[in-house]
Amino acid sequence: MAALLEVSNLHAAYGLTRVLHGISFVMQEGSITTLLGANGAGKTTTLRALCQMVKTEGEIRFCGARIDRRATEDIVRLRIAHVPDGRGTFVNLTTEENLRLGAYARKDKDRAGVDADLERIYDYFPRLKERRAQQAGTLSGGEQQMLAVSRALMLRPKLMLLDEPSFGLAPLIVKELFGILRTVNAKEKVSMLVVEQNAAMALELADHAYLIETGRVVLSGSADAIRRDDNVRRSYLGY
Amino acid sequence: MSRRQIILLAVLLLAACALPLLVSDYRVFQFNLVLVYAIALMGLNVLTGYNGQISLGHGAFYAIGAYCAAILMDKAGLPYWATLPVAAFVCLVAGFLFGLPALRLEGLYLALATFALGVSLPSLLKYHHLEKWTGGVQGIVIAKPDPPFGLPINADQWLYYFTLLVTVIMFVIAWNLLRGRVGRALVAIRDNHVATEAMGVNNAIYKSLAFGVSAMYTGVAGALGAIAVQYVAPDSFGIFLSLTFLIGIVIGGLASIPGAIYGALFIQFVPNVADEISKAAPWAIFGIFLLGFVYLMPMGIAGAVRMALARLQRRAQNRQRST
Amino acid sequence: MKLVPIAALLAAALASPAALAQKKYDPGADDKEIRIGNTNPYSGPASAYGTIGKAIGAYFKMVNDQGGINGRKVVWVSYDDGYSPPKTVEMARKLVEQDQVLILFQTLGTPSNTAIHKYMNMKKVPQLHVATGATKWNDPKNFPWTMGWQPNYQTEGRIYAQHILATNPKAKIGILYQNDDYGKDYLKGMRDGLGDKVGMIVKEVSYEVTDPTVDSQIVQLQASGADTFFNITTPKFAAQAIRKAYDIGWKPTHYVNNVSASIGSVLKPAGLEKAVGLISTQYLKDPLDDQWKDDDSIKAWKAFMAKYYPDGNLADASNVYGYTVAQTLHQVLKQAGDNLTRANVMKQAAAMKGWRTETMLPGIRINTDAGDFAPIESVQLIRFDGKEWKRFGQIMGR
Amino acid sequence: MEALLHQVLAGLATGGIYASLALALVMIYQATHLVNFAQGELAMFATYFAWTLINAGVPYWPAFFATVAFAFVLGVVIERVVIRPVENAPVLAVVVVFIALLVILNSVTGWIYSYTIKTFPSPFPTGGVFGTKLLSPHELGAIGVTLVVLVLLYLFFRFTPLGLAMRAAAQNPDSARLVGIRVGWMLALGWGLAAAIGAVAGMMVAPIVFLDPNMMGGILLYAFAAALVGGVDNPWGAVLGGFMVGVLENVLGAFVIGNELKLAVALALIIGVLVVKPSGFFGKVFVTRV
Repeated sequence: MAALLEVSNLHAAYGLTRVLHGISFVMQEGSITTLLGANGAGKTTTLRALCQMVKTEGEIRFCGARIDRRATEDIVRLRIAHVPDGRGTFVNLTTEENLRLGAYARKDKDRAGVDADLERIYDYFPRLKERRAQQAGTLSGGEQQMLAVSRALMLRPKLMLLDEPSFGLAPLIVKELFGILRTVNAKEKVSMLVVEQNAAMALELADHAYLIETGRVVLSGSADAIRRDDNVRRSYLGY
Repeated sequence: MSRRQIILLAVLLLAACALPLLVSDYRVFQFNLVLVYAIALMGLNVLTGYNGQISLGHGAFYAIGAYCAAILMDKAGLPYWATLPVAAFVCLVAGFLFGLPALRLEGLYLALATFALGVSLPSLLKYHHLEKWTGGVQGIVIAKPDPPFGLPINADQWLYYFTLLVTVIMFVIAWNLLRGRVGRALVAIRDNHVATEAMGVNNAIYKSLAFGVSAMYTGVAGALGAIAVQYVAPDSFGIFLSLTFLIGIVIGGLASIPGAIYGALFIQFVPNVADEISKAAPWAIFGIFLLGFVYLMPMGIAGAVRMALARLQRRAQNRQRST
Repeated sequence: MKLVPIAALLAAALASPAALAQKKYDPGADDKEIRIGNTNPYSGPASAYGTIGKAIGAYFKMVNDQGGINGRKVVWVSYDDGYSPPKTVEMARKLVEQDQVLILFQTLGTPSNTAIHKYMNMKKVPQLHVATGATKWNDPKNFPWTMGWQPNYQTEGRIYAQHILATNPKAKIGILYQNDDYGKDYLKGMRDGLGDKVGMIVKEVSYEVTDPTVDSQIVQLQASGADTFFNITTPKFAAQAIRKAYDIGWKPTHYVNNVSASIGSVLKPAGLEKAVGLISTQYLKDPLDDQWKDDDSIKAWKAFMAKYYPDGNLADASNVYGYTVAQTLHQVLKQAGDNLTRANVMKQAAAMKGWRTETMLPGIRINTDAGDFAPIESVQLIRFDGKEWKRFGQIMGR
Repeated sequence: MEALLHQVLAGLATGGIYASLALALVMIYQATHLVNFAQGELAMFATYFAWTLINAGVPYWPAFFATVAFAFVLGVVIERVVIRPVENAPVLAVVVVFIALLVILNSVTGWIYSYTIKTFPSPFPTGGVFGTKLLSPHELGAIGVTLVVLVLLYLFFRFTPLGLAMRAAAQNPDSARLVGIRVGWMLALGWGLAAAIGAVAGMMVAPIVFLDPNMMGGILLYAFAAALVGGVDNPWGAVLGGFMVGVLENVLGAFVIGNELKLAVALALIIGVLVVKPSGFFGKVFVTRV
């Protein structure tokens, strides 16, 4: 496996507030990697930094090429799909329009191809198909989360950045969603970088994990190893 | 207030008092208008700057204040100074009443409602059933007050001092109001009205109150303006006056008390400069000035001054630290 | 041998007090120049009139090139007031107190001039030949420092009323007027002129300058059954009204006021064929009227425009107006000679006997005296035949 | 009764004018969530461009389309050059930039072309239609053109990927960026489209009100009202709003309150409606669940 994403010494700030203080990590192609950490540790900022939605310093390499000076729109064109915090639904558009937008940055967006992808995604999430003509703003929270993931999938991404995919969802729905993510990872070879508050679930999904505290990586290892770490268990897993 | 600020203010006030003795009467008149505009802008700033309700029609309240003064002086023979409280009260009520329905309107819709008020007020002033009082399209000519107590100054200088006194009073009141609980509530409503509602702040009362107080300030300014110009007519209060006020608070600096003064200086003097530069297209030059100011100081002159002061302070501190 | 220079010296010594006695100046005038102040709307919604100020400025440039007035250059100081009375006050004060002009000339607009009326008279600075047709400028008793120039709106309104009474005493009159001082002055003139026959007016409708069109008003007038239409508008609305009336098939006897009788800026845009039969009054020659094509004064005006105001619009009658009114001031200042006091300028302006310049219609003259501060009081009735304004009847007024 | 019909027809004709400019306002609102005060002056300026072409001998329709293209480019350039620098400034600063644009365009046009009114040709025949002389062929044609523009816009936004991207960018710029939409360019395109629609409006309005630099001044307020009555996010609503305002104003002026106060009363009514129904007659209300 080659390194898909290499981040070294990444700094980021919102205005005068520094959030990331030199984060470094590596992500392998095909893996599901998770960033763990408490509220405010800088997980969301890390994902935003990868897409250049905040000002950064330091180096980010994707497939070996530097992307830390490129515009968000161009990074998306490298097939990095971001499922943002708060889902980023286009509330006034229909479900299907939301999904079609997901394919916007694809170079091969012939109508037939996009339509086929839509069907594929409706197979994963039949509920979205039922609601395809409905205003996306009227979908339930769980449905909107599925929509966000689906929209990302429409890019046929190499890498998906998932920001708190379980946030505010009923446990059953989270289970369903994570199941699908696993399938996608296995079947479609989509690498995933997942940020989660719910560390237990994240570690179940991921094969590799980094622990972030106040803008720095403090621990890394395979998901299993991390899960067994006493500190992590006490602070994040709660048993 | 720090000691430095108090000293600065005292110096400024002294300069303002000395001004009429140093410059020509025509300049005194101009600075008189600057003071008038400063009060008007302070009013608009309460509403738009502090409370976030956009008004594109504040010229209407300025006009109401002006007509109050003119009608009372011309028809009822009231002395000029006695018209100010009346103008203030009338505009307070008018603003409060207009603010009630405006409560239901947000953003653009409020902008339209106020814009509509600004556009239609001149035609109301011309309305033939009101002509008896307003003088219709001819307007009302009023006399300039003479200095009282045999003061050895001329009418322009006296009026300037009178206006200065009113300005200082109005600004002190505004300053007390805005830095306290009321000011914080206004800003909080502007920034997040859902949260303030949850915190038990009565948004509705504060918002209509902001409208009323804002209209009151602008109305007092209108009355003072009418006394200075000695004439009111519907043509004096077109929609461009309202837009000029908006320009004033944005260029001066939103939600800033000194901003009102900077803005007043801008709207008084920059159009004259534009006219000096080009007779052919004075508005074009004015527009370019506007663009220049917004580009260079997006937070207004007050914002730029604040930033410059902060930088100076930081530099001074650094120097202290290094020595 | 020495006698000659001594004699010369003596002569000079004797002559100079006399010469000094003749040369009298107020602020704004000296041996070299005469400073004339003005306000005009160069910006804002009334900026169409700004061309008058520019034409006057161009005229005095020409005068200066030709040696000035009695050897003095005219300095034209004109400021933008955006048609806002408070700004006019400010600018008038700047002109009088800071720029030290001798007089204010052709300040434009009824509200603007009303705003400075008192001030100018208190300061005793002439407010000469103001660019508005309100009646109040002719009040030498109370306002001896203010004088109008053009025929006043009320008189003109009365002339149309007289014409209607004389030609069609059974007329049913519909009136469209601009809802401001200008429209209301005409309306008053018409009503006064009709006297006890004021009932002939079957409908009066107004419009605001901010209205996009007057279509609705024209439809209202047609519905009222009026057969005579008095159109008191400014050029754009006049053109709209003429066209709309024609288009909806309303064919009243159509009177349009002098301000909107320009071929170039009203009749042409409305469509010349739609303007046939229009009745109006004039006191100046219309530069686009065929009958003046070879007229010397219009040719001279065109040459002036080409050389001194090339940006100016040749179809705009306002430029003839500016040129003519500037000639009037030229005459006043010439008459004033070396006595360039403000009082003498007013005195000379009030002592024009039968003076005319060729851009005025034949028969129009300026007459003023100490009790009559209304320079042009006569107008010529005219009717449009599709190409030219045909003069008919005699000169009306004084 | 007949008089009423006449006023309604005249109202529809002027309503068509309001509708066409309202459409441009809605357009730019959809793209930028701002109401552009300079929209009317942009339209006026573009119409002068058309006038210049036609006077130089270019036939009407080529001049028409050249003007639409010119206005589009002008809109894009203005967004890139003038609006860009204040992207992150407070909303009111942007409003001041709009006012600056308004006065600059107005003044420069007056300077170049003078303030005398000019006739602007109509592409439609003269004479009456449907046996009535109250609605001229041009007025009818102008309404038709407005409706065609409306349908084209609808098709563009509803069925093209670019239209979809523009809607997305206006609604949620952050998310739009995350699906790869170049939001900055979408704004510029929005400006371009709005200016192009404005140019069409200008060319349809000018034959009715005559071309002069202040041509759009009075219309802007009505268009603004029309856009809001119809719901500022809804082009169909804007057009209907335009007709409503036109008819309402005429009927009120002719039969109820007289011409003097018709504007004031019409506006008061509109505001009354907005107080009761704050999103306009046809505006959508979104309930977003979180």
